[in-house]
Amino acid sequence: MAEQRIPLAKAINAALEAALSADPKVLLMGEDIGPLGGVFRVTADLATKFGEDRVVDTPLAESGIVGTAIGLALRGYRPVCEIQFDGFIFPAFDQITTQLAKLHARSRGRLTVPVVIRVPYGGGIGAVEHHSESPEALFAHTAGLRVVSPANPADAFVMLQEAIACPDPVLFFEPKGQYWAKGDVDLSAGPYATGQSVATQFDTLNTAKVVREGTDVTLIGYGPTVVTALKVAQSAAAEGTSIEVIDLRAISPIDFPTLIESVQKTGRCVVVHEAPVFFGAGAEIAARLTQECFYHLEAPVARVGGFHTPYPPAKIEHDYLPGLERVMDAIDSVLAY
Amino acid sequence: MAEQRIPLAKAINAALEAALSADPKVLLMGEDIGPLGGVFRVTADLATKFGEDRVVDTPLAESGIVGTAIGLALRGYRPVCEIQFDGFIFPAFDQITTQLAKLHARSRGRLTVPVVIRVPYGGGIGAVEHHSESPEALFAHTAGLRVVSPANPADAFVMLQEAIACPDPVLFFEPKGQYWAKGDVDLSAGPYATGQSVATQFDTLNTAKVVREGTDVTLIGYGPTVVTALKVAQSAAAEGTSIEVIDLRAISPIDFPTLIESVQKTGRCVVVHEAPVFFGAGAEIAARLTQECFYHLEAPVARVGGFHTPYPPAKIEHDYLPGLERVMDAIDSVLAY
Amino acid sequence: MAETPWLPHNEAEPTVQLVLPDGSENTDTQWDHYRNLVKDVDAATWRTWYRDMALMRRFDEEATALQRTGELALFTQARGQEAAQIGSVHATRAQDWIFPAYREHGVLQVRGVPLKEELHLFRGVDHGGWDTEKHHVHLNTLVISAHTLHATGYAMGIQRDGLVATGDPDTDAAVMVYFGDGATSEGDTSEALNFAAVNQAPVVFFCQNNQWAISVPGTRQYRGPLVRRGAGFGVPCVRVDGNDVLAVHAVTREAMERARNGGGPTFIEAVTFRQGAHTTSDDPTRYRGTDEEQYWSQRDPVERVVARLRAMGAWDERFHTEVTHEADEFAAELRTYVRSLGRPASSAMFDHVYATPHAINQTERDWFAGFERDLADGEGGH
Amino acid sequence: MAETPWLPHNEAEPTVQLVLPDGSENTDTQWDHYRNLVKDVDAATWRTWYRDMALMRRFDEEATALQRTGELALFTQARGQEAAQIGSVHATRAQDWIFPAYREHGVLQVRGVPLKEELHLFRGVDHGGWDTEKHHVHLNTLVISAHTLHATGYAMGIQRDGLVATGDPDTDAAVMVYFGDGATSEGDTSEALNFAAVNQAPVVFFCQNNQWAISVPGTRQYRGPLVRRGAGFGVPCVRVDGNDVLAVHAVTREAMERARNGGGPTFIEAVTFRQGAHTTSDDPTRYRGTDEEQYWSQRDPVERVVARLRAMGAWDERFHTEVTHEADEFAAELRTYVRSLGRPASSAMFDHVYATPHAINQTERDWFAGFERDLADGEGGH
Ligand SMILES: Cc1ncc(C[n+]2csc(CCOP(=O)(O)OP(=O)(O)O)c2C)c(N)n1
Ligand SMILES: Cc1ncc(C[n+]2csc(CCOP(=O)(O)OP(=O)(O)O)c2C)c(N)n1
Ligand SMILES: [Mg+2]
Ligand SMILES: [Mg+2]
Repeated sequence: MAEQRIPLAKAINAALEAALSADPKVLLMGEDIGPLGGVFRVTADLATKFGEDRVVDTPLAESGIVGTAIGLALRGYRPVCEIQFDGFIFPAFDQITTQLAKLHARSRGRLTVPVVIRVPYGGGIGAVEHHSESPEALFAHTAGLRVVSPANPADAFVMLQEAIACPDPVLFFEPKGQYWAKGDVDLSAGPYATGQSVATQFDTLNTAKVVREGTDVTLIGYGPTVVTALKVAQSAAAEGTSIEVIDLRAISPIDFPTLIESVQKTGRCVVVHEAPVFFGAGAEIAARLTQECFYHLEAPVARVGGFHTPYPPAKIEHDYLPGLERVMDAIDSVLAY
Repeated sequence: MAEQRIPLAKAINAALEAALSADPKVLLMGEDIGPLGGVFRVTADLATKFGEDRVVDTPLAESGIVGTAIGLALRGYRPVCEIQFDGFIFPAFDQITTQLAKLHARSRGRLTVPVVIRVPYGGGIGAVEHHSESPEALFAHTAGLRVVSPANPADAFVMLQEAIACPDPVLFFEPKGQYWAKGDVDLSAGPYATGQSVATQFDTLNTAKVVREGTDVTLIGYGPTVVTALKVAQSAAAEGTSIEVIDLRAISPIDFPTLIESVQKTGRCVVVHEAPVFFGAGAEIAARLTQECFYHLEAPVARVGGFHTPYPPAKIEHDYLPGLERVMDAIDSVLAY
Repeated sequence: MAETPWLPHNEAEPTVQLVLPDGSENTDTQWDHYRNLVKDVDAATWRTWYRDMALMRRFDEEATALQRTGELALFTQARGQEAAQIGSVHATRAQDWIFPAYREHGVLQVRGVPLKEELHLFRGVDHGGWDTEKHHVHLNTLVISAHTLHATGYAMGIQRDGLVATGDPDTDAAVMVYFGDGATSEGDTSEALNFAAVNQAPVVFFCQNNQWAISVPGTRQYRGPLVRRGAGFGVPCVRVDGNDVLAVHAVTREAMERARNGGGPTFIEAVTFRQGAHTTSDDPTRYRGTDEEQYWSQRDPVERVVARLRAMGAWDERFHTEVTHEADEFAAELRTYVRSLGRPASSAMFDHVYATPHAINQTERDWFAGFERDLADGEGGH
Repeated sequence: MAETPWLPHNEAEPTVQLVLPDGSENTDTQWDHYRNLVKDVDAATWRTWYRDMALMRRFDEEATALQRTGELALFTQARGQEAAQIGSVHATRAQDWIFPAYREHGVLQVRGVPLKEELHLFRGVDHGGWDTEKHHVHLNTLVISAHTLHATGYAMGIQRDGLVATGDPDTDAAVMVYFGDGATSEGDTSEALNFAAVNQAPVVFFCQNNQWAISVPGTRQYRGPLVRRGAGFGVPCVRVDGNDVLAVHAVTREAMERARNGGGPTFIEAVTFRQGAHTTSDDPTRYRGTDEEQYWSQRDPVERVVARLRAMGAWDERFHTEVTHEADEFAAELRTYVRSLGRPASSAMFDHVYATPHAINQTERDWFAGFERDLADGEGGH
């Protein structure tokens, strides 16, 4: 099949198409995902290709979407729900937290609820309130859910397929600011594209990836901040600092072995995400890395992220978001120890 | 007025009564809080004393309770909502996260929404599913909310009054396992009991409290785990270990200056809460304490709490909860460094 | 009306009733349609229903006793709701699916779910977990009304499977979801009605209006008649005397048939009464009077069936003794089983959190195993 | 019906209409009641309405243009909904309160909210923030339907304040909440209807059924007629031709009066059409046809007012020119204002997160101030 250079949004569209083609039980549900193709056109043309019974425009009710998806999953379907924007997932919070997360355990393993919830998330696109948030930590705290976020088209293509094939419920956070960023994608990879109808390995849902090797500082990001991290690493290299960049990919679980190996090598670590730092994913990473690498750390793990404020209006969002300067500043601070 | 020895549930009842008496704008809303007095009898007799227009049995709808409370608060009322059990707060998650937390900021300070949400939380009482959870971290991540939890009747009495008097929305987590534990309460303390109709200080909503001094290890708990922490400190003392116990009280904000002062003294720290450790409050505490006390820490901050599992059935809940042995084990581990 | 102020908006609204409280036939012609639907109900059927209702009541008494003696932590009493449950569940067929709430003991029983397994939850040994596929009865949830959406989604699945309106009565399937008057206030119930209506999903919303949501009466819960809730969403609805097992059966049979035939959802309000407490932790004397309880005990559903059987000449003491004997044995077995239910292994909490390996879960499970070993070895002791 | 398949369940349901699309009076006697309610509406009032609707339309055009030229990030177009908004808001009194959604430009305008302040949101300088107390118009939220509960709670507050059914028309107050057809699907809207009904709160639920929720038509959103949604919750309801400003005014006036007088809530479905895109980011050609757009453009609400004025002999070119001139000035001022709206200070994001000091907020604000200083000093530069 070979590689194609396509944007992240298109990679997701292709993953959905692969899953819809390979498994008649896969169906998409959400607001405006049918004829419109979603407000980001991520589901463009899929309703035409697979029919409106498989690419379903639902009523405007997020709890209803996730709740009926649970019922469909109990019936043997594999619903992939789209939440239109990050800020609109909260009406579904109860269904996700008390129902979706727990049904496998409550049934003592008898039932599985393979529901995927796709959430365009993150900021930087000049959007209005509630359209730029990063609520991933609010899901990672709950056992039974998997929480992942791809950073590039190739990962998006495989990760989404694995998410759909996985019997566990998956919160799939898509960095909407990267939707139009292109990358090379192997369109023959992933459980559906390769024609394995039943996947047994879910590597990308469980593992972080070292995307640039380095020796002085470990810089961990995921989703939209991986690009920032790579830029920082590049400009730091020019100044003689060697940064190892890790794309977390999975937020629940977190691939601590990979992180630990890196930090034991570098002795310094910075975590960067768009979500507020306070009670964010960086806290869990810093706490556990410190536990595991106590004698290796030359400096405390630094965290860079959003502030403990509502996501600000667009004109000033770039000062809220963890940009190059702030990440650099954190790199400098851990190097200064 | 003098001290009285009363259980925590009664202290909360007394705080509610003081607020209802002092301020006609205070009103209580919730399921079964009226004639029944709540499933824990925390609001016992209040409907009789203040009428069913001020102690309101609402329809069975948590989003409706919080949503209408927001409207009442915008109109100048001070609603105190009861969520019947921790596990039933999630239908209200959207109203709390996207509305209650943000209205003050969105209105650029013009509006305040002084809503208190009382949540009996925590386990250990042999309850069925969804009745023993500790979701506080899911609220602390969101700016605009205050999150607090009293550990004893005296604090409960003052903290709840301050929460009601505070112009910010407050999530007030009540350790239901401690409802019947008695303590001395100064019934003349607190903004309403002292007759200050407008409080300007909200000390207990902002500060942690050193409840036992010590020199070897700082042990931080809140709500239901403070009792455990004190027991551990006592038995450790017998073995010659001096533990400083801190009752966090406030989870948003966290009173880091108090924690830092203690840890800089002891050099060792254990945090204990019933909520799952993964993405729990202990992560934020450990991460920030490590940042601030890097050179003082002799050992990584240890975290003890619930596991990354659904809250288990009652027969085995005591192995899920952070009991004496597990806290002791953590103390031993930080001392072993 | 004047003497029954606790009955919200009840009397005026048309309510299907086929058997009067004294066991005689209601001859009101307005219900001819429903009467005709259940012409096939013979004495044998009535006796089956009586047996089921008697067993259900015995289960209630026994589980309550087990709670009183400390064998169960809690129990949700269903006394008074026997006709609503037994009448409706007998309108389901093997291929249909049920989504119960937490008080549907009679429904579970008729579907063959071993009721002793339902008690696992109340003994605190697991969160439920009977074999859902075997009995076509899904797990209940204690989160009020969340399951109404699952039922609707499930029905949408049956639809997609092509198992609606095939013309084959043994193939066509539908879903029945049970919930209470209080549950109608949750947004999820409304969303479920709407999704069901828009999709014309084969699901019957069976609301047991037992007059109370814990301590909150209908007058504070909704502005009725509650039955009209369905119509507001474009869902046909019907109100039935929930203590008249025949009438309940008639309306439910019609609704399930319609659903199976592709006619979409129905909302049923079964007007009944929770004679017991909300749960064994509850104390109804705090919020309701004995006049109300008396009113309803005169309308007891089990007594009505006995009266009906007598009126039909189909009641005899031998039958009565047989059923009582069966109930005694059932109760004895239940007691023995519950008492024998041991504490699960603590490590069970780590099982089935995920269907595929999850590192945090595994790390914690391993840590716990080590910790338990150390404790057992006395190393962790202080 | 056959030629208008996109109109869900529309034609059969009674719909209040007082003026026909061609501007002539609808003489159907079934609407005599409403006709009598608005007998006081004279030519001067009609001209006021025309002016308001014309300004609203001009605002729409101007804001759209500002978005096209990059001055605004987004704009929510309301063209086609002028009669629904202007007719209803004119039924509110100074003491009433409004809870708008994000498309109620005409409502805000009539209540005196400077529309330029509404554009702050779309320019990305703040999240809204006009003076709610001054105009009795609350902030809108982009979270669909969340505000329906706020409106209901607010109405419960007015009730508690003793400002309902006092007998003094300048005292009695009520709340009006605006939302769309899509918003009716969210659980919150249902919960709001229920809370309003149970409390008989003085709140009018004004649903502008503009046929679309972004790309989703009514046929996939609900199984109608939507107007009956109210009745399902025990809330009186009425359906009105939302492009007939007089009819809208009549039904809203009655509903607000009833609410102020203690008669409780009303649900109004105003049948209208969003002639523009959902927002300037939207592309309706992807999901709807021109036949539908033509159907509705023949029922344009502004043209209907002009026709009515003509029919009344109250239209003249001088008046037209006056209003056009006023609209030009309004638009020019709007342009100037929007273009002049600068970037707020970044530190503003730390303001008003809490009303009382919160340590995390303060620490971060201080850190940021230091960071900005360092950056300015060139220390942070790389
Ligand atoms: C979401 C949620 N909120 C609150 C509760 C607590 N609660 C348990 S049962 C109940 C009343 C339910 O009443 P109803 O729906 O009428 O059913 P019934 O118990 O009468 O069968 C309440 C409030 C809950 N279980 N779930
Ligand atoms: C809770 C929530 N879910 C989804 C959205 C995205 N969204 C914005 S407007 C809209 C459609 C609203 O339709 P309707 O209620 O009919 O109002 P209209 O836009 O037609 O005025 C959607 C789905 C949102 N803003 N909030
Ligand atoms: Mg009930
Ligand atoms: Mg609309």
